[in-house]
Amino acid sequence: MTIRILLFGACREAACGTGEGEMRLELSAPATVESAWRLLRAQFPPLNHFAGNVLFAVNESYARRVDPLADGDTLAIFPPVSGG
Amino acid sequence: MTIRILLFGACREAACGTGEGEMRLELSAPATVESAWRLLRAQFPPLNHFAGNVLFAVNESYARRVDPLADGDTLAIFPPVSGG
Amino acid sequence: MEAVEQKNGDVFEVTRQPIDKLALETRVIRGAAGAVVTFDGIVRNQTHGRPVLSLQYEAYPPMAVKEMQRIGDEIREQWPQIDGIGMVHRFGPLAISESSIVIVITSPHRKAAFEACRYAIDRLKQTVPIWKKEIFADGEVWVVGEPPPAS
Amino acid sequence: MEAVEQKNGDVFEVTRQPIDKLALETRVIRGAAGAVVTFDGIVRNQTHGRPVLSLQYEAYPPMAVKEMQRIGDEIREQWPQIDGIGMVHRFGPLAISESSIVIVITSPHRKAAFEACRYAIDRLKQTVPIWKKEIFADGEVWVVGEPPPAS
Repeated sequence: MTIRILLFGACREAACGTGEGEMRLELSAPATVESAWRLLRAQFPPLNHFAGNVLFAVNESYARRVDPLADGDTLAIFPPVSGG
Repeated sequence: MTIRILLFGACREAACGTGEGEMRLELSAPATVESAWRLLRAQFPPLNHFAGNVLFAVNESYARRVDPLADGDTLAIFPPVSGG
Repeated sequence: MEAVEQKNGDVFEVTRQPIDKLALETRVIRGAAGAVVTFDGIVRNQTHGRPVLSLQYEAYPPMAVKEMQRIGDEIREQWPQIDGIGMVHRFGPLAISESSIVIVITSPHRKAAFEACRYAIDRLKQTVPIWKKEIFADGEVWVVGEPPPAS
Repeated sequence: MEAVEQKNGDVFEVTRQPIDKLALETRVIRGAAGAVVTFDGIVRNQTHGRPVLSLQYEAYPPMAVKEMQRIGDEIREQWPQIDGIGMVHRFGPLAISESSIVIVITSPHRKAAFEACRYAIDRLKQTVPIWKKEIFADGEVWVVGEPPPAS
């Protein structure tokens, strides 16, 4: 299965520098937010810096690490928000 | 002694209708806010309606009934404020 | 318009003219401000379900400005971090949807700005000598003010 | 600009363009509104005494709009008397003294408008996916966000 990854803020910068934080990720089913995140950290070691302090959203809604992922899902990964 | 009286809001309307609420009042010394107010009510009986629910200001600062008045003072008399 | 020049750039005014909210904000916002909280009181088209045609505000301008300044002093004592304070109250005839009062508070952080703005309008309704009359199709009624402040 | 058409006239948007505060207020004010409370977050020229040159905001626009709508729903549940809600967040590069966020709440009475506006900005800073980086003369720092909301 393939999911779409979106990285934002300091997570995007750590993995992609000044580039866009969008990429495809191939996963074997069954997949969860946690398994995708683990794979992504292996591909982009600087992301390990955020291991304990990161938020997830699946298809534009906040998600937990145990939530399942389906083919075609969009998983967004980002640090605590700091807008306003 | 002569003081200047200013009436506002429903007090002005009760005493002066649609007219200006400004007038001179002759008082014998020693005078207080209360003695001026009593004299004014005698001259404009509709003001008795406000007897217990009226505010006073002497020279643009809130005053109490017992406060003294001096020649040339401005005494403003008005109902509780309702701005905003 | 009744106003007193403020050394610190604060604005306290009563005026017959429509209130220029954006201009007031511009006058009050300082470089350091991070939070701007604005209260805008607008003439409603009804009161307790009864249609209101317009409002008539009456003011005691010089004392109103002094009492606004006093509220400003109280704010600076309670929230010393506040940057700027602007209060403009209109008087005379006002149509539905026009602004009768605009209060602007600027502060480095939002908590003080919200608290001070709320305090300013609450106090204004207790102490600033302005009165309003509601004009209905079949008559006029002076709005009953809040109880006098404890002295 | 990312926005979703709101049936009730509420406004939830993220945009790269400067925020037109007056236009937002005009869109949100209804005939019945008596109180309009506006929060305007402005880029400060310093943080903890260190001069800031500018800010860079990054957003996840479609989710940001959804989270704003969710805050709007929470507001209408807690303060059913609220008339209108407008929230616009800007992203991209912002200069000192530009507005990053404007929130407008209109209500028949002021208490609910103040409370809901305060709630909206507090919640936005917890849940809406937007991040900011402060640009200094000698470097850039991502602002550390508030702890994640309890889920």
